[in-house]
Amino acid sequence: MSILEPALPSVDPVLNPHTARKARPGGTFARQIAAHIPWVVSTAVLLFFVLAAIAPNLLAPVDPLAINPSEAFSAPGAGHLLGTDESGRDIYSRIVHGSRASLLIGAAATGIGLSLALVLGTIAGFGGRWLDFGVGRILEVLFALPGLLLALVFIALAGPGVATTVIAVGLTTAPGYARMIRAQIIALRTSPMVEAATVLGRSRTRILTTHILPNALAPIAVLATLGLGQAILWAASLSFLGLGAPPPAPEWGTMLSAGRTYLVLAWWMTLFPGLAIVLVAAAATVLSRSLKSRGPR
Amino acid sequence: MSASAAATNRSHGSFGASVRWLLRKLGGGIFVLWAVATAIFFGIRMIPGDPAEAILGGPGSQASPEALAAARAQYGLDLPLHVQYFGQLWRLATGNMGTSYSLKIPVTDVLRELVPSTLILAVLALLLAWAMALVLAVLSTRSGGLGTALASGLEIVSAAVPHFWLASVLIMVFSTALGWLPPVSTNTPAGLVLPVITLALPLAGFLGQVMRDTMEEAQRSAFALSARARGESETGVLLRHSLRHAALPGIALSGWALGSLLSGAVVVESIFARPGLGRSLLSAVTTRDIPLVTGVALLSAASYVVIMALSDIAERLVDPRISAP
Amino acid sequence: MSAGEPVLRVENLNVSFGGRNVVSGVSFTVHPGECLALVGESGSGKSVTARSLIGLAGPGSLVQVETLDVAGRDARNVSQRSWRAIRGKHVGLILQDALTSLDPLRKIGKEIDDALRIHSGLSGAQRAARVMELLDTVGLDDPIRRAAQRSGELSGGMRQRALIASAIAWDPQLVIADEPTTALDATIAASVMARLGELRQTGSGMLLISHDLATVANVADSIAVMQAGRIVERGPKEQVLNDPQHPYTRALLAAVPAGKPRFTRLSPAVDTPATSSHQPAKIVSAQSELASPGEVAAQGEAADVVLPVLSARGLCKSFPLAGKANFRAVHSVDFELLPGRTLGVVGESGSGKTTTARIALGLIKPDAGDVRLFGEPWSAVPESGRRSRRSSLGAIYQDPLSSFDPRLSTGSLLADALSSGATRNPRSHSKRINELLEMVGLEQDVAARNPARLSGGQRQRLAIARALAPDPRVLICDEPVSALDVSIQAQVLDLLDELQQRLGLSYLFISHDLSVIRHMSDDVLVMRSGEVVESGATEAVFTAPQHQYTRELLAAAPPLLRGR
Amino acid sequence: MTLAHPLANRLVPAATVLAAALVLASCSPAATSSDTSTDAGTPVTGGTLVYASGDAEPTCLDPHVGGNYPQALVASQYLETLYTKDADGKLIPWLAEDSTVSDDGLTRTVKIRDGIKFTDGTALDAAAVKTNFEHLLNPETASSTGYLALGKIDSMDAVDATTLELKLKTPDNSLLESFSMPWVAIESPTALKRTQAENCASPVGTGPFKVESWKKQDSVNLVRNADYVLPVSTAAHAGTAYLDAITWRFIPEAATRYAALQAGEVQVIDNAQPDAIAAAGKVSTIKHLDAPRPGASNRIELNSSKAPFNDAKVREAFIHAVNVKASIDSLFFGTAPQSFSALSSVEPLAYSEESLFGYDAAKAGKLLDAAGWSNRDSEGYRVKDGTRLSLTFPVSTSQSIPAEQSLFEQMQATAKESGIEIKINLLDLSSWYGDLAKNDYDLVSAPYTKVGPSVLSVLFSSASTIPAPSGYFANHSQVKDPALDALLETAGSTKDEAERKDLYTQVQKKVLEGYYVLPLYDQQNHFLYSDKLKNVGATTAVATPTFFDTWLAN
Repeated sequence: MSILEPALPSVDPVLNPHTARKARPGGTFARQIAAHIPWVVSTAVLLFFVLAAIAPNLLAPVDPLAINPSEAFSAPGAGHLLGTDESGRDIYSRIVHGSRASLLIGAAATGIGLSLALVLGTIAGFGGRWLDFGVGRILEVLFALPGLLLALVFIALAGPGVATTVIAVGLTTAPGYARMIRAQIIALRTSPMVEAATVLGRSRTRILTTHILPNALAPIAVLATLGLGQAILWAASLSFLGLGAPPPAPEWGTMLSAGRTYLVLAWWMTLFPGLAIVLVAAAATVLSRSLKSRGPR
Repeated sequence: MSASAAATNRSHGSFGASVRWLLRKLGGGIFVLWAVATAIFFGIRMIPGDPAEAILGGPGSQASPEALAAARAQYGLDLPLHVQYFGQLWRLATGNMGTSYSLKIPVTDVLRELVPSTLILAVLALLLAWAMALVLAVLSTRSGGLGTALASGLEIVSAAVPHFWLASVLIMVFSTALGWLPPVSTNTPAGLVLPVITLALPLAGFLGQVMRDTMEEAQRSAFALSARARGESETGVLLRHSLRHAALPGIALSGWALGSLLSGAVVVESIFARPGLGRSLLSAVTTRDIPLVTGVALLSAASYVVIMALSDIAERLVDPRISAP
Repeated sequence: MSAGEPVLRVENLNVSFGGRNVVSGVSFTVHPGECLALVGESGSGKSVTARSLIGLAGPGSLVQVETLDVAGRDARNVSQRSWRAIRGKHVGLILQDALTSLDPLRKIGKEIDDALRIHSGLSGAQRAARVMELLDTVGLDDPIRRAAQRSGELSGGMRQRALIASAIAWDPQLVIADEPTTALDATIAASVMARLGELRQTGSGMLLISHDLATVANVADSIAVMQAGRIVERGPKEQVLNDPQHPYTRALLAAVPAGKPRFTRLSPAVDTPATSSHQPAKIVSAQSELASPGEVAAQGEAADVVLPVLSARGLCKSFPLAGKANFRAVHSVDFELLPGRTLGVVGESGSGKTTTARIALGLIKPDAGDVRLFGEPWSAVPESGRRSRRSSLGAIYQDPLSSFDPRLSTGSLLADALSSGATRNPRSHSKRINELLEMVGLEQDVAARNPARLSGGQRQRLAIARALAPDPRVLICDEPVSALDVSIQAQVLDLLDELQQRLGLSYLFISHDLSVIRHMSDDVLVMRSGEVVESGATEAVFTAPQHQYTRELLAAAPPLLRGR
Repeated sequence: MTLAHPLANRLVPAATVLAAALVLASCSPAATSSDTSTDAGTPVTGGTLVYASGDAEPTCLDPHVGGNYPQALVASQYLETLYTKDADGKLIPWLAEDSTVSDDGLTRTVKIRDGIKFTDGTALDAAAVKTNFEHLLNPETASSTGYLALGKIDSMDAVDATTLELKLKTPDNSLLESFSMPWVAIESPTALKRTQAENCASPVGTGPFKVESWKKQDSVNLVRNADYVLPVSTAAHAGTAYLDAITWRFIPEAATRYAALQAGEVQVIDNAQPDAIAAAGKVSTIKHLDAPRPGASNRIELNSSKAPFNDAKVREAFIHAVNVKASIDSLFFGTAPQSFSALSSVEPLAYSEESLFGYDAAKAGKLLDAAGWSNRDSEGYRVKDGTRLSLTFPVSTSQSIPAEQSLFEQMQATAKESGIEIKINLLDLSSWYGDLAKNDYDLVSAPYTKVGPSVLSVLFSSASTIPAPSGYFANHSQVKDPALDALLETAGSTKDEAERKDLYTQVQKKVLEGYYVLPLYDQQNHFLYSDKLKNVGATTAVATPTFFDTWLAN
């Protein structure tokens, strides 16, 4: 135990001489503003899609299922903001209406993955050596199997569909979370905070429920935001393999793989759903990163 | 445990420790393989559909009862489950993965055929991803705020791009529109470019994010300060100190990277019509080719185990702070 | 270089970050062979000053200076390139804690070699030879082996020496040492400091930066005291130490516990009532007033004997280390903590102080021996059996913040402690909470704040308040002031004193700092590598140390402390 | 990756007799859009043709084993059949000299052509053919297609070197048509003696090319058969094939496949998607071969075995409730004319009845009201005593191309307007067959290739509702109509061609008017090829292209 003398000054000791001389007074302030931009933008993006998921008709009054063969493959323009697909359905409206399915898939899958991970992680982190060992092995096995194999086998097992996709994706993402939660819990278990609680005479279970789990979950929330985007990506890959949401439900992954067929003929059919996915996934990442940097110690 | 304590351990835990470590890794690996084999064995059998049909020209075949019976007998599918299971384990233990239902040739041969092409793909992709990630990290640290924003933006976006979409777009642009690169992947340099990029880009996104975080940390660290105080140039600090530190998380992630590469290979190999593990894995699952699925799963599990061990060693080589294995 | 010409002349140095001035109007000179100590508490701007002198003030910094002559060069507006030519060759920088100041991934030899490689056309062989020479100069045994090791593999002292070696590779005319010994144990700190002192004989000037007057006292020729970015007092060492002009300097000196007898105030009086003198009798009475039934019984039997509140017999504890023999943390430790008194435990890192404390707290089980609380079995009984009695035993730590649940506000923390976890709603116990805050000298509005937003001193006060919430009889303090600036440390120590007298608490007080221990404890336990080498009444031990190691410790303590 | 087109077309020759009077009057040619004769210039010998197939790689190159369309495609290059169809779609003897049948129709004598050798040197003779048939009928071979094609053979006897006598259990008038299919192609008896694994890897036949090597999961390499003897001289040329070799690659991704053709990496691609065909139309360097498959048309079958389709009114209503025409026009870019027949347009006896299949929501509405589906639920779907008018539609992602899937989606949308719910389940092939076996479907689209109208008895005789051990059955509309069975019976056994035609017409009328099927278009079988390739277009009886006459311009 060495003495934590506050030798390094409170001012950020980044030593990049290039900026050292150039810097103007208020430069840091400008930097702060700049630092906020991504977080603001990503929040806005997510909010848009969440709103789309909750009240799609607000953003896109056109019926996403209304087919119109005569208008098939019409390029983006006045009539259809983002063009139409092979059935003449309005892509913008399908993207908006699709965000519900896609976000739900993402959220549900992440939820499943996380709760599974939470159970495993808690057992491992708090269940003593042998349980920890056991869970550790289980996780190792899950890791050793390529995620897509896991998903494919599971879908073959349970038949395709949104529910299956969700569970499959949840399964494939669980071990990653579990490992982190375990680390989190173990770190907390040996933390001075828990020691202090013990000294105050709190019981193990009480400490687990009132100190360890709540604090373990904070960073997990950050993970979850990140996971959301990844889960949507996973779901998309599965729809590409023809194992996604059943038609006509507008779901980004399905739209994407459908559009791929007409890539040469109608690029907008792939570009925009793809963009939606990338936007959400990226926004989720940015958000989770800034959450992490904001998080308590 | 304090660093100095760790140090003393390592200096003590020389040979004996490494042997113990090796044994532990070996045991763990064997366990993983066994578990995977078991999981697949029972998992696949829960899938609806008669394996015997898979053997007889796949689903929907109107194979005569005789034929089905013959096939069942031939592949021992008529035996009680536990007999099949232990038989299976024994065969696997003796390095016999059985004969692929769909290809009608020994799984080991199939793998021998496919591993190289997937390996080339994965390794190149991994290297490219590493290179891109490092370059991004370096550029962003050297070029202040804007560069950082740009780099991290690039990373985040590329990490958010679905493989199959990227692949399709690349084909449209570089094969169809520009005609520079072949859409069908072969093991020629030109034939590898597109699939490798497709696999590498998202991975680079992930690696880049973690690497840049550590690199920036290193740039800010006290040892970087003392290096500068020694008269070290920024480039010097980067090359001699920060890069090394940035490499660590990359190494740690390589096990995970392998998994994601394999999953990616399923898509990429299909789109670029490239023979490989991923592609045959997919067809194996859809045709219920149990031996092949098992084979591929075991192989990937084994390689995961190996990679983990290797990255373990690599980490310890780069970072003495990690206590003895 | 002519001896007269200063190796460093600074006039009117101003450094600001984003318009916020952290250094203003700082001027001083350092002559060859002279050692100027720049002393100040955290945030006083001393480190920024040091870094500005070699063009490493950091991004977003605006450095303005009238005169800046470094090693005979005008260093105003020099390019980064020419800065590099100066750094490492004419100026060497030594930072605190070489564990982080040397690249943990690189070999010591390489780190030292860098300085040589960068500045010269020396051949590889020459450089290698020079590296060995340097390692030897800074007093590292077996240089060849050391050169091949990484900072993580070296002990703190060796590391620091290696770092020094890398800084003085070119016998720079100016050496800037920023808290060079702060991370080190007293004995090692002393020898490293001595080594630094020797550098001056080669004619190089030294700027020594420290938060602690005492540490610099025996090396510095002159001292400059910094406060809030300004130099408030500057002069020859003797003058500054013995006849301080500026109140801040006086406060600093007053705050040093060294040589201040027990219960004398270290900090200027604060709002909380302070008792001036110490009457043991009063404590005893206080003791019996507040005595727990068990004790009364015990006393009834043997009224004349004062029963120890906390006693340990033959404590042993060792921890398994991967792949080799166990690490013996504590070996056959006995102690008795008497009611209302303070038992100090002093020792260097790895001496087993903390392990002892954690055993006493019933956090880890001893391999052998046992701890008794109020004469009843403590370490021997299972946690479930201890839980009900824990209220009589409290603890405070070196880093209070990490012992708080980050999600809880100050008020909730105290409510949680008061209600033994039943509630976290501050309103439910607002009265007691306010009392506690008042008792530890915290404003009531603190209750609403998150501990992370409090200053170091406030955090420690809060920690004490929480520890006191369940009305403990015994407080175990593990390095409670090590992380604090000397003036803050003084306040906290005073607070602890005062609380002890008001509540008749008994302290098991653990610290690496002799002066703190000496000031705080009635009896002392000197520990070394898990064993108690000497114990007894504090003054006895400190005035007539029996054990060799105790003498070494005392010898290592800077002279200012011994100055009686 | 199985986004590609059909890989499991079945064919099940039906029963009952008819003499060789199969010389059919009006035949539509197998090859349509591309005319072989117009390729100018003198043929060049040499060069390797790279063929990119969108089908899944066959598990065995011997079409006797299993027996699906991808096998037929590649096997047509190195195996030949006893009979085949000429450019006019006329059934002609090929490896057979000719064939006669006894009056009772129970004994068929096949004369085998003389002087033809397999590529392993074995001579083709009656015994060889016998061996082949035995091979097909042997359960060990696990032949599904060939096995059923020869199902009626009771015993065989090679009377002499060139005469094979077949005793039939019951008369089978489609036997010669069956002989024209690659799944019943003739292989070297010597080769057949090898293990199945070996024979699967390199079957030996009499074709213009022979299998040189098969790199699993990558490509099959065929080389010219230097000693090839053309059994029947045709217009184009005699002797050996012009091409040195054919590399048979597997590129499942449609987009990649087309890109490869554009990039000149391959010269021929199959399973060309409508959009690609349309795009190719604008490219002068890419040509198009449209070879609809024989047998059934590509149609949706309505499961009449259970509610709601056990009610003819509802079936009729459904057919009027969906607008097939509009969808086909927009999705298939005019590459697939709408069909109104149960049979492929290449089938001479195909009967077409357009009037039955118009989109007429109003009519649909009336019919449904009449059928008691008059109420609607909150989502606007019709309900009858509490149950919603909902149709389950399992769709095989490997058998229905994207355009077709979109077509189904559009039907789903239009049907909704009439208050009919369609639940589309996209499934991989195994699961798809699983659902059929479980009778868990109301609508299904299952391609069916077979030479001759006898396919009708496969698809519509009550016998075909009895599942095979695997649960597979061909009669997905599950028509169980004694009258229909009787018609099929006589249609299969009458000696009078006119009667045969008339009877099969009646059959088709009954099926169409019973609204058991909704025809969409012929089974699409489009090939795109580089214009460097000359004389492309010849196809076998099952519309698989052959490259004997084809040459590669340099």
